Formats: sequence, structure tokens, C-alpha cells
Amino acid sequence: MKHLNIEQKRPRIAVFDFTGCEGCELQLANKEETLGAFLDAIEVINYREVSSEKGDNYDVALIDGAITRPDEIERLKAIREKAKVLVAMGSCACFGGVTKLKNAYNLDEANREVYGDCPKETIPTMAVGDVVTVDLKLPGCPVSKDEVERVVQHLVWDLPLPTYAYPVCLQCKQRYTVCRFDMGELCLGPITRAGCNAPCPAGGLGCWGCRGPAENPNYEEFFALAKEKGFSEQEVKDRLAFFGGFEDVL
Amino acid sequence: MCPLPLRSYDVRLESEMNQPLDFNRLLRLKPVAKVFKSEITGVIRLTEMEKLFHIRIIDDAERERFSFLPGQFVMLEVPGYGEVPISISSSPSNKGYIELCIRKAGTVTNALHRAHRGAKVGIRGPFGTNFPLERMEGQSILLIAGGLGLAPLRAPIFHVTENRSDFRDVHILYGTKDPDQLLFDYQYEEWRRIDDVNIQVIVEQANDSWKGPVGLITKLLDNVTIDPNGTYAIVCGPPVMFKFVCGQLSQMGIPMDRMFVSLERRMHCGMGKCCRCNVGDTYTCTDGPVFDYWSVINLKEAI
Amino acid sequence: MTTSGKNTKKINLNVDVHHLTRVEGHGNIRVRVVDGKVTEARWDIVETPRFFEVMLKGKHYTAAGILTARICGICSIGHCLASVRASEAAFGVTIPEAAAKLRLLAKHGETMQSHFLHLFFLAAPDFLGLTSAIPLKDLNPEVFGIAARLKKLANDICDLVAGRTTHPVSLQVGGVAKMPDRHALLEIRDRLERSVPDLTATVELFKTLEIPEFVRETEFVALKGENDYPFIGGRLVSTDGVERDESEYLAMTNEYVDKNNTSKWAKLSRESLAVGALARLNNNYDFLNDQAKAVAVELGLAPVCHAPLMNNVAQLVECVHVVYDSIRLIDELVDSGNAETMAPVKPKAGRGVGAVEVPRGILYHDYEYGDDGRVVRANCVIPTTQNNANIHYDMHALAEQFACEGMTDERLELLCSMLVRAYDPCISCSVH
Amino acid sequence: MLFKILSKDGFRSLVEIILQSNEIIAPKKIGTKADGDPIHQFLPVTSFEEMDLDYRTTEYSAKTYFLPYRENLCTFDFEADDWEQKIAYRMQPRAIIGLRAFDINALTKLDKVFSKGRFPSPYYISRRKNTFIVGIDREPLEDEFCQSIGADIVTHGFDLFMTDLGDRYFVAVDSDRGFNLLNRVDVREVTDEDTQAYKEVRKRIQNGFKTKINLSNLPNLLDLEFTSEVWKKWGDKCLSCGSCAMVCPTCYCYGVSEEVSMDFKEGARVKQLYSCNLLDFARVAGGHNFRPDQETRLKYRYYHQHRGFLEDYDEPKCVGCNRCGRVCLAGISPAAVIRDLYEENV
Ligand SMILES: Cc1cc2nc3c(=O)[nH]c(=O)nc-3n(C[C@H](O)[C@H](O)[C@H](O)COP(=O)(O)OP(=O)(O)OC[C@H]3O[C@@H](n4cnc5c(N)ncnc54)[C@H](O)[C@@H]3O)c2cc1C
Ligand code: SF4
Ligand code: SF4
Ligand code: SF4
Repeated sequence: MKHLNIEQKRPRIAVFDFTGCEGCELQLANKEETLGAFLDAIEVINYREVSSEKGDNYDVALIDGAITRPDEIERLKAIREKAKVLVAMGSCACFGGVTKLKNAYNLDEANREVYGDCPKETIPTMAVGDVVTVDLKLPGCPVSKDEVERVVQHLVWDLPLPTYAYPVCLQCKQRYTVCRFDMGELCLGPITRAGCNAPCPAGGLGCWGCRGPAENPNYEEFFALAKEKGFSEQEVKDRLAFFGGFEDVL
Repeated sequence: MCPLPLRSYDVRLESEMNQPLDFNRLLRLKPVAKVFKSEITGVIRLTEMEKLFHIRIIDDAERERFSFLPGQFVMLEVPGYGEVPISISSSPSNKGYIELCIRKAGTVTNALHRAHRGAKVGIRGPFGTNFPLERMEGQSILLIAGGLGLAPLRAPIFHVTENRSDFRDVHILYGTKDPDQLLFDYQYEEWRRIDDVNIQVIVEQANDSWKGPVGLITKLLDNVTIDPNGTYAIVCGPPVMFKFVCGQLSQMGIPMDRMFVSLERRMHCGMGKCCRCNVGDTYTCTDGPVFDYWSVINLKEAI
Repeated sequence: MTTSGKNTKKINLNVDVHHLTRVEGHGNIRVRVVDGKVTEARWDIVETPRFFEVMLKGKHYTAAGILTARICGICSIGHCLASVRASEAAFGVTIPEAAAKLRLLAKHGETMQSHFLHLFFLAAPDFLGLTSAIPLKDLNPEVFGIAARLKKLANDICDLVAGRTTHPVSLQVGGVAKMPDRHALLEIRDRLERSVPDLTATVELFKTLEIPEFVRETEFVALKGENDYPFIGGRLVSTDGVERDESEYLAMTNEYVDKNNTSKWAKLSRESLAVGALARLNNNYDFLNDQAKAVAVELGLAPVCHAPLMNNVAQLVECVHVVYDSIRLIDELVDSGNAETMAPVKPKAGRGVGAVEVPRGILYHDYEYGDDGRVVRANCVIPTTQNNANIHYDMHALAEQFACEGMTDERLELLCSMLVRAYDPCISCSVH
Repeated sequence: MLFKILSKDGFRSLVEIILQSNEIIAPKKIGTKADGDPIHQFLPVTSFEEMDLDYRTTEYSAKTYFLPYRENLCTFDFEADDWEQKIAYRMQPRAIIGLRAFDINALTKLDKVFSKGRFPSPYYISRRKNTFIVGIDREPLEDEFCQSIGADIVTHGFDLFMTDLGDRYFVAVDSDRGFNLLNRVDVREVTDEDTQAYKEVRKRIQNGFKTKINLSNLPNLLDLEFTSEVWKKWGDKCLSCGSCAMVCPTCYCYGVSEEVSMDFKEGARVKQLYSCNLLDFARVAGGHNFRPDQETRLKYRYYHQHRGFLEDYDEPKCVGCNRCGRVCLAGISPAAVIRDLYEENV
């Protein structure tokens, strides 16, 4: 593809993981049908989970995981200095993710409970954006490989990067699924940003909001409808807090 | 029992197509999806944000068949990036190629701005309504543009200047924010020299080198005297401009159905299908983009 | 080639790996050999702790599986299964038969995807002298193609049954949310059958790899098969002859905190124990299907095998088992038609334990619920946690065995790294 | 139109004949809602037993078989600095069985948009012409207002249309291919007794429509009430999720975007159904949004349904199935909104 006389530039990509399950990193090695082409389009500089190569001459840093220890702050800042583009990949990096749930508990007690009198260092969970400037956010738990591919295409060719202003419901409907509310379950689909292709409702689980809020969501109506369908305030709150994306309305 | 009672219909066979659903001939089906492969034969940098592209349909027969009227637009396809509606900015009498003046605004237009001569793009169209210039023959014409509005206005300007004797007084009024944003500044002189074409340019904010008038475009209208019953106006520019300019024209006595504007909306098809440009019952792409001002003010939420 | 004491020349070695690559999570290796004597040989986990057990407190039972799936991106299905199993045990729910089959199928998908990922992308490069599997794409496109196809098949099974490859959505307390489309199941079955040549090629490839010889006697812990090779629930067994009920898992793990590690350590009859593919196979060899047994024989793996690096081979044998077992499961599922897949769930106060054989070994979730269906107390014991001490002691033995003439820092570093990778540790998991 | 009487066994063999070499889409029961109602969807079936013609309604209409939620309009092959465009819109023939009258009327409305006029859509036409349609009369649901719209009776747009007379079907035949197919199974001519029975069934169905909305003068009213507070009242509830448009049998707005394969060798122009209630429906480059708030977007939807479409095609776009009303989580239903407009309830 050279029809606009633009030369292809292979972005030099480094992947760094912080506190998380590394599921997002694993996604990068998934979507096998295009994996070869994906690896051809980029130059992998640093990707600890699948490669022993190490370097720091990268343009793009893909960050997954949240920040939960002081040394991670330093590491992240050093990465920010080197990276031209810093992408927060996954809900942990974008919002803090499930790891952020721990902030609701007393960390000293938590430590004592898990490690007895050998406590480990830990600080309240932060999103990557709380520590450094983030150029691009790709929320999702886990991140969608399709979206990562689109980012790479964007970086290589400046191809359009889809932005999903609308909520999950649209994609859910386009998968011909039965609405979870009809099944008597709670679903955050109406206020959550689309782009995941609604795997949860399609798989029989209401949306838990891992992608954070859609553009300008109608919270008021959503709360009213959740209440009308018989869900307690606690239930709705628990769910909004789950992935850390809805802090603004909690 | 023998299987397959259902017959497969091939829409490409003409005989089938005249059956129950009564649709058109094979040729008609083509431009719906097929793009005319074209080549960028020249790029002229106009300002920081705008470039003029000369575009030529590669296939000889397709090029021969392609014709348009001033005010119409094409869907310009950059494969891989997307398709955007762009007004044709050149003279309709120009057979070999068209000119498109494009502002850097998003993905597709950015990509175009990086393209060089020789790059291949696609064209569908032309689409939409045109300025009814034949109706204006023998009358005076006000051609008014603000900002990027000069791009669509250029086609009628070409038509009028090329057929100068068909019209009475001709005024071209053009305004932008500042002198750096003036489009086609190299052509004003040429237009000015054409017999009896009155061209005035104004900017909202002057810089050191600017010698001309300063202010809003409506200010230029003060210098124009017209015979309201023998005058048509064509106004192109951002929607806010319509209200002021057309309002003033109205006060000058020009009937609203003799003022024509070109509307802009989001578009994805150009064929009155995607509904993105729809305003109530009106499709900007097929019923417009050229509307008389009376229709516009009757169109709810149009401007 | 046993060594140590008898060295003619005193040798000094120094290995320091800060964040071992091609494993999931963060761990460090440190080995010092001074004058031919191993003075230090450590395997330390430095992963950031996440406190999942604390975060579980107060969570509704419907959230527990979704939350704990996030303990690990690779074995999320296993975590989810252990979690819903623990909840079901606490509430006394029996899941429908079709749901049990679907869960096992999802489990098989995960076993395959994890094992193939490990074999091709994490372990194989060491044997081929590469730093990663990425160059394979150009050096040996055939192998890369096989790896990609097998992994894709595994992922698609997870996708179809669990709703998503990573972090399942359909595995819920009470069963599985829905029966997958019949046509989709049959298509997967077809692909499983067609994957046999790829499997055979993989076995051939592994036959050519030279596995460093290293043996240390170990106690292997796994689920105990009754009629089948075990994956989900059942009694617990060890090669040293210990046998326990699922709910007595604490007696089987004996976790304790080591000051240098964010992950805990575990022990049973000896100073450490091992879980994983090799442990499963050592305890349940007889339940492997014939095809898998044939491959085990071909690759020289027989129980009880005490060579930790043979875990790679055990994984491959399991892959073969799982491929054929998935075909059987799909046949049964298709026959069962539109069978019920969800049992009604009534939460009540109580405690339950779920044990599941995830790719890296046996995983336990243990929840105590209040009347409101919310977790009061939770405990999760992760396979890598159980393996860490064993890796640590293995490291010492390995260093002793190889601290002989001709050994270089680089070579020892590679051997140590291969040892750790053979366990396929899932570190973020172990520090949950 | 021709009428025939088809025995129930005859219908079964008809379905089986079609199934021998074609795909059939029909209502299929896929589960039960929390409130006990069965859930039906138009899905491919492989046997007569799989279909459930006793269905009441489907959450989704069958439009996706004509206007898929996502389809490739064309593909591009990139080669050095050039490209080749490929267009494919041929479709295998198939049958849809069990469409109700209003769903067929919805198709004839779509025909007006996509098969006629200056720019017929080959993608749509190919699907439409290659689909054999067997309709069926069913008793309406309480909230359907098809009758008010005049979409409860269907006169064309199908191949066969069946009314269940208990032990036999009364069949209207509207196409040559339908006629030929019928002749291969057990049919007979209509007797007076059949006609009588048919009329009775029809009457029962007619009387089953309980929701009535006043549509007289609605286009005019919409103009008059352009600034009405009613729009704000309902607009504030709208979740801007687009569910209504996705289930509606006639909503057809779409967006087009382009996708490139990861090896940069191929591209595709993808059409995706969109909804006018979505936030960025009318947003243009530079960020200007012609309909930035829920209120104006919701209003536009009603405008298009009941005024704009009417002006262009002489009938409203809506067929009164109330699928949108049922699917809307915020509880916005056409009957309520239109009633409010008439009564100026704010
Ligand atoms: C009838 C008509 C004539 C036009 N003539 C010109 C012209 O002569 N010169 C010029 O520079 N611009 C013109 N425009 C505006 C031009 O179409 C937009 O600037 C362009 O679509 C932006 O696309 P993008 O991909 O660069 O931006 P993005 O923001 O990336 O847009 C994404 C998509 O949204 C749609 N879209 C966004 N903005 C517009 C818009 N303003 N109008 C229609 N669709 C839009 C397009 O489908 C586009 O592909 C015209 C618009 C219309 C409707
Ligand atoms: S299941 Fe959720 S996402 Fe889907 S339509 Fe219902 S509310 Fe929206
Ligand atoms: S449906 Fe919701 S929870 Fe599921 S992936 Fe999408 S945004 Fe995340
Ligand atoms: S009632 Fe709603 S869904 Fe049905 S046709 Fe009318 S607008 Fe569409």
C-alpha cells in the first residue's frame, strides 16, 4: 500500500508491564491470523513477556498495568521520557482497573492479612495517566487486539483511528443478542463506551463497564432505569467501581 | 421431488432488473459503488490549510462521460482512509480534469495533503444539485464567499466569467479571517481584468502587508448597488454567514428564492441513503447541497 | 556429569538476572559460585502484590469469578472455574451435566492455548538459540505457522465456550450462561481433527530438541483422577503418597511467607513440592488417552519423572490428550442438543473450596460467604506459589551440578533461565 | 392476487422442499425472559421442527437479512502505488418464513429507498430479489399500533402469505415463483367455506389491535411543535444508545468507514448501520455537531419517521410494530411520544 506515495515507517515499539494480570500483553500475541503481519509492521524493541531483547531506543511505549508501588512511578517516568508516544493499554493502565478496588481497604491491614508480619511495599493504585501524560488510551479488560492493530496502522500510515462515542448497546444489538435486562440482570452497556463488540452480553453476562464511560453518557436516566428494574444502589455502585472507569459518578 | 425451487437472481443481468421491482438500467447501478480511478496531476499549495488538487479520471471513456454543473460535488475516495464529499472547484467547461480545493480537517483530508502528483484516488459522482445559472442569464449576479466557501463558488465564477456576455453586472465579494487565509489570491487580478467584473476582498484582521478593507463581509455589500428585481445571489461559506449576508440581501430587496446557498452536513454516501445529511425530509446530498434561501429557512434546524 | 568437589581448577560464576524474560510476571535469578562452591542460588519473586483476597471481601458472588479471573491473564478461565466452583460448593449447587462438559471444554481450550504459548513462544527459543519466537516468523515460517494455527484453535475454543479468550464471561455460578451454537461447535470439532498433522509436526520438532539433563527428586502434587485425567475438582494426591479431600487443600499446601519474596512458598512431605503438567502426569499417567500415551512413549516420558525440564514434554503430551478429549466432549455436547446449562443459585452462608488443574498446576479458591451472598473471607493458592520454593531449591541443585569446568556465566544463566521457564511460572498470578 | 388452500402437511413438505437446497430463516425460540415470555429470533433453521411459527414477536426485525449490520461495500487490493477496487454483491437465494404483515410492509418501504429512484442499491436488491418470502398472519400484541399506521394488512412484497385456519392455511400468492412452488405440494382451490373462515380470522386479528394512535395531521403537527417542550421531556430520557434503530424494521441510516488489513495489502469499505440517536451522528470534521443534544436527535428521529419519509415516499417510515418502544430501556415509545405531542403533555 503505497498509493499516496508515503513511505512506511515501522514504529519501534516497546511493551512495559506494571501491576496487572498481563492479559493485555498476552492479547498482543493473540489474533494469530494477523500476528505475522502485525510483527512485520512494527519493530519490537522491548517485550519482556515474549522476548529477551532489551533496548531503549523506542518511539512507542505500550503500557499495561496500574501503578501500585513507588518504584513503578520512577520506572514509568523514565519510560515517558524516552517514548514519543505513550499508549495506556487496558483498563488497569487507563483507570487503575480492578487493582484499584484495593484502595477501598486499609492497606496496612490488607498487608497483615496476606503477608502476616512480613508486609510488602504497596501504595494506593493509580492509573498511568495519574503519573505521566498519556497520548492514547485503549481501555478494555483485556484490551482488544483489533484496537491495538488499528493504533499500529495509525502510527504507520496515519490511518483512521476509530473513536467510539456511542455506548456498548449499539454493538450488542448488532450482535443480535438478548438484552441482559430482559434476563433480569444488570448491564452497564447503556453508559459504557463501545468498541469491545459486546462480548459480555453476547456471552450471557451484563456489561461491567471495563471500557469506561461513553461520550456524554446519560447517567441520570441510567440510574433511574436500574432502580426501576429493581437493582439496588449498592449493586449499581459496586459495578461502576469495578474497573475504575466511572470514578466521576461515584 | 427435485430440489432448488428458488432461482438465483443476478442483479447484473438487465433482463432481471426490469422485473417486479422496476429499477433502472445496468449503467445506473454502476456509479453507486464503483469509483472512477483518477490521478492527482497537480497540487497547488494555497495556504497552510488548503491545497488545490488537479484530478484526472484515468479511463478515457469514463473521463469523456464525466460532466458536472457548478455547485455539484464528488465523493473523493482515498482507499484505506475513507471517502469525503468535496465540491468541484473548477470550470464546468474544463473537460479533461477537475480541481478540488481541500482543507486539512481530519483523517482523509490529512492523507490527501500528504499526497503527491501521480497518486491515485477515486471519484464518485458528480452528486447533488447545482446553482441554476441558466435561470440567471440576462440578470445581475452577486457571488459571495466567506473562507473556504470560495471553493464551491469558484465553479460558478468560472462559468460566469467564461460566459460574461450572458450576464449583466457581476460582483464577487470575498472575505476571510486574515490575509493569510485568502484562497486563490493569484486569481483575483485575472477576474478583475475580465470585462466589468467587480471584485472586492475583505479581511477581519489585517496584517502589515494588507492594504485592502477590513471588517465583516457584509460591509462589502454597502459598496454594491443593485437592481433587486434583476439580481441573483450565490452565497457560500460557513452557516453563520448565511444569516447575516442573506438577511442583508433581503433588506436590499432581493427575494429569498433568488439567493442560493450551499449547505454542508456529514455525508457518507452522496445518494440519499445513509441519512447522515438528512434534515427532516431533505437530503443535503440529493436535494442539495444547493438550496435557495427560502427553502433553507423553511428547513427546520438547517442553519 | 556430576561434579562439585572434585574440580581441578576452582571456578567462579556469577549469574544475575533482573526480571527474567519470557515468563509471565517479574522474577529474579541470582547464582554465585565461588571457588567451585555454590554460595548463593536464588529464585525471587518481586512482582507487585495486588491483594485480591482482600479485594474479594464484601464482593457479591456474581462478581467473585469476574474479579478473580483478573488474577491472571493466561489462566483466567482456570481462575474463574475455581472461583465458581468454590461458590457452588459454598451454596450447595450442583451444575447441570452439559455445563460440566462445557466447562471442561473451556478448560481444555485454555490448557492448549497456554501450553502452546509456552512451548512455542516462551520455551522453544532457548532450544533454538533465539531470544524470542519473533524471528521464527522469517527463519522458520512453517513452525511459526503451526504455532499460530494451534494457538488460534485453542483461543477459538475459549472464545466459543467461555465467550472470550481472556477473562471469560460465560462461566458463571450455577453453570455456563449458554450452549454454544451447534454449527460453531461442529466447526471447531472439524478443526480439531484437522489439527492432528500440526500436532504431529510439533512432536517431531520436540524430539529434535536437546533437553539438558537435570534430575532432582521431588514430591508432585495433583488432582487425583477417578475415571479420567483430572482437570476440575476431585481428591488431591501426591507422589509421596499423601491423599486428601479437595476441601483439605491447606494441608496439601502449607503456605508460608519468605522475606525475599512477594509470593508465598509451599511445602508438603519435603522442603518443597511441585505442581503442573509433570505433576499431573506423574500422578495420573494411566488416565491419558491412547494418543497421548503414545506421544509420551515417543518422547521418553514415563512416570514418575523427576526431571523438571521434562515439564515441557509433559505439556505437549497433555496437549495431545486435550485435543482428542475435546473432540469427544463436542460429540457428547452436540448429542445433548439444547440441554439446560444453568442451575438455579440460592446464595447462603457457608464455605466452599474449588480446586482446578490450571496449566501450571493445581489452583485452589476458598471462599466463606455471608447470608447476603457476599464474600466474608477468601483465600487463593496459586500453582506458581506452590512451585516457587521448588524452583528455588532446584536452582541450587542445578548450580551445583553444573558448576564445573567449562561452564560460563552465560551458559549457566541460560540453564537457570530454562529451568525456571520449564515450570512456566505465572508470577503475577502467584502474587495476586 | 391468487388464493389457495394449503394443508398443514402440504406446508411441511413445502418447507422441506425449500430446505433441500436453500437456507431458511424463520422465527426460532432461543430462550425465556426473566418474566417468563419466550424469546424468538429470526435465525437460520435446518428443519421444520426448529421453526416456531406460533411466535408472538421477535425483539429484532428481519431487516438484518437485507441490510446487514455490517457489510463490505467493496474491497481494495493495494499494489505498489496503485489499487484495484472489487465489488461483490451477489447472494445465494434463500427463504424467510414467518414474517408478519407489518414486517413485509417494512420491506416494501425499504424497497422504495433502496430499489427505486436514482440510486438503487445493488447490495439490497440482490438480497431482496434472492429471498423468497412466506408471510404469516398472527394475532397482534397489545402494544402494536400497526393498524393506526395502516401496516397491518399486506398486499404485496411477498411470495406467499398464509393465514392459519386451524387445520389448513389460506394462502395468498403474489409471485410466479410462489405459484410454482405451491403447485408442487398439496394445495386446492378456495371454497366459500374457506373464504368465510378466513374472513373471521381476519376480523379477529383486526380487532386484536388495542393500541391506537392518532396520526391525522401528524406531519403538520410535527412542524408546529418543533420547539415543543415534549421533545425535551423525552429527549432527556434518551440514552443515545441506538437500540431503537437497530431493532426497527425500517431504520436504515448508516456510516461508512474504511479498514485496512494488517499487512497493508488489502482494504475494505465497510458499511455499518448507525442510528440518528447516537451522539456523533451529525458531527463533522472540526468538531461541530449539528445535533449535539439528545432532544434534537430524538426529535429528528420522529421527524424522519413521520414527516420526512412521508414527504418523500407518501407514507410514514414507521410500521407500528413498537419494537423500538419495547427495546428502549428508558421507556420511550412512539405511542407515548406522539400522544404527548397531540395533548401537549410536558
Ligand atoms: C457538499 C459538501 C461539499 C464540501 N466541499 C468541500 C470542499 O470543497 N473543500 C473542503 O475542504 N471540504 C469540503 N467539504 C467538507 C469535507 O467533506 C470535510 O472536511 C471532510 O469530510 C472531512 O473528512 P476527514 O476524513 O478529513 O475528517 P474526519 O473528521 O476524520 O471525518 C470522518 C468522516 O466524517 C465525515 N465528515 C466529517 N466532516 C464532514 C463534513 N464537514 N462534511 C461531510 N462529511 C464529513 C466524512 O465521511 C469523513 O470521512 C464539503 C462537505 C460537503 C458536505
Ligand atoms: S444487554 Fe446491555 S449492552 Fe446489550 S442492549 Fe441490553 S443494556 Fe445494552
Ligand atoms: S461488554 Fe462491557 S465489560 Fe464487556 S468487554 Fe465490553 S465494555 Fe467491557
Ligand atoms: S414502531 Fe418503532 S421499530 Fe417499529 S417501525 Fe415504528 S419506529 Fe420502527
